[in-house]
Amino acid sequence: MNMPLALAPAETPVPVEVFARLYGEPLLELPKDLYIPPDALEIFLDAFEGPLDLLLYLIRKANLNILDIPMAPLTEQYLVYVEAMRRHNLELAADYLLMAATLLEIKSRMLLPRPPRESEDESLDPRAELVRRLLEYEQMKMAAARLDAMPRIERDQEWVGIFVAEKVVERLPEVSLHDLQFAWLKIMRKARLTQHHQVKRDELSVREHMTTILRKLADGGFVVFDTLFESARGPASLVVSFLAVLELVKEKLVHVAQNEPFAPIYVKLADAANDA
Amino acid sequence: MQPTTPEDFKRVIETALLAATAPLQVADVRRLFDPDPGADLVRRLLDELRTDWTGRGVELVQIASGWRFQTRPEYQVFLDRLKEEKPPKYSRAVLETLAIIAYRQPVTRGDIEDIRGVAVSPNVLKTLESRGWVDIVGHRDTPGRPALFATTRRFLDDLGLRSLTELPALTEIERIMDLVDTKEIESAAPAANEEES
Amino acid sequence: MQPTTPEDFKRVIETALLAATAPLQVADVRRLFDPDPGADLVRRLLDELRTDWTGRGVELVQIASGWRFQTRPEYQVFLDRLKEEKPPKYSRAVLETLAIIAYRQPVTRGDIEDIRGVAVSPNVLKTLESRGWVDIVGHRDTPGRPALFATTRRFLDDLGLRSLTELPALTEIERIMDLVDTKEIESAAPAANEEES
Repeated sequence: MNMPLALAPAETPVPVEVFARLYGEPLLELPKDLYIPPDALEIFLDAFEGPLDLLLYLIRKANLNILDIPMAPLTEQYLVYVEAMRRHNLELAADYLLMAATLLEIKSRMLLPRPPRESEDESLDPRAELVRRLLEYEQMKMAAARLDAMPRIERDQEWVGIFVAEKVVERLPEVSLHDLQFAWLKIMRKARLTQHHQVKRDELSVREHMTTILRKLADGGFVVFDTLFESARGPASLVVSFLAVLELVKEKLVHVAQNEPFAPIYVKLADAANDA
Repeated sequence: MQPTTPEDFKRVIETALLAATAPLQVADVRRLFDPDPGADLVRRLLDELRTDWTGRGVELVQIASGWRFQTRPEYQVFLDRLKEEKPPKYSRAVLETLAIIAYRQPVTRGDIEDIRGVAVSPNVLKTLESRGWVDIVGHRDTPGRPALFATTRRFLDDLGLRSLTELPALTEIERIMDLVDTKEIESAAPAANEEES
Repeated sequence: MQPTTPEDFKRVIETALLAATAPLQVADVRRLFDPDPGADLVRRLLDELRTDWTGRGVELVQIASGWRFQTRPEYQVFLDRLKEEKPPKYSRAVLETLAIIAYRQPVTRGDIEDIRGVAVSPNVLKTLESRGWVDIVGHRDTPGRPALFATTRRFLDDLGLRSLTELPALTEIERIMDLVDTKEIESAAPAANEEES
């Protein structure tokens, strides 16, 4: 087929994409004689994402109808590029060669008279698959450009995240009565194996009073015995307080002193007495 | 301090959103308060807050994972001056692969190569995976069990989208392709025109 | 977009401060603009911004390393509600030690060790002391004069008790324990029901 090289003249007013830069100048269209300076070939190859991209460029540049591609000139021009790249020993992706083979196959199929076939296949244009691929690729290429144009975090926007002026408050564990009860339960179960603790409710009350009395004595000085009792809290409290003092004496935690009969009784922490 | 007026509530929500390290869902915002003010009130207050912030350098947006404050793109030129390094510019290979995954997901590497017409370098997918925009969601039940790639919620978040349906519509090419298909099968041009109208 | 009015400048500074991951110095703020507005103007605008933000949940503060937005402490109570983290728990050693001190006070560390059958780490007692639940009320008059530990008023307050007598009665505990034992041995469920009623 000796169709004129309809692809070469690209005098269409359609704005053409800059596909490469040559010596700093934007290369808006390919030189008409298809001569590509050796230095530019590499840049040229880099400008395309693959054979589909190159084909699309050739088609769009010549303002051809993608649905009715003139296969012969397109194939010819494509092969000129591929040949130029090969001559310069540029590493040419196999995909470019595969596409060349595909184009040649389509071209030859269009030349050959169609053998009689079933109706369905008969109407199938050998270019259909190529057109489908070109259109799908072009669609994704444009989608990629649109995605890239969308405001994107880090490039076009930043998240807002201000400092939280948190007081460094350590979160403290919560303890419930249940926790204590459970802890005690475990202790007792273990202790049971060795000894039996005789524990009564009243004893606790005595123990509380023991602590109260120890706190009253905390500064180490002598305290008048009477002041350890709060009569306002009733006789039961008095009795328990008295038991607490006795227990403290028994456990050698306090010293009780009386200089003479009926003189005031003084109570003092045992360890404080030691200090004296 | 117990918030009573809508303004009180908005101050709290605004503070939480400004301080949040991740987008807040309506459910999160409700948890700020005790008692729970309910989803309706929270949604209304969020909308009001969004309006309150219009015209400033920061906007309140609703994205896939919730509500978040972000700077407006117009202010990036200033913020960039403080940046030590520029954010990465992605190659066409990366962007085209991303577009194919975004619009055709879930896809295998083979699908991507079919559409692009070239081999996809492993680095391209690695770039997208490490950015957190793409991940493997399964394997196709064909020989070799190739991995199926899809976009992540992070991808939507980073592009300020609530869902994939908010992606820019594909160009008219889709319609042209329908035409091609129609032609191929029954060359029924009138039907195709009907579709277009 | 070139800022012209003081408001324009403030919008840019506010945006940069809201998005900044670290405090900004006056020098940083100046770098946002080209040409440089100068330190005096920037300082004045920062002061104005600080005033603009008063009364909100977020404040602009000047700290040693520069200017930053931060949440006001009063809003922490709300932000805390968003925190997922589980409340910390005391170890078994701490709880058992606390139980022994509560029920057997005043006790020495030796007493606690006798009851628990294991050594008590100083950290356990320190934990309870620093919590304000336990303190030393005296020393036992024995060799080494060991410290006597007792629970504090704060302990009662934090557990909502008016007095130690309101602690779960030990007898009850013993009964429960018996029950558990019995159950374990012969799974005497009916007996348990009786006790509970």
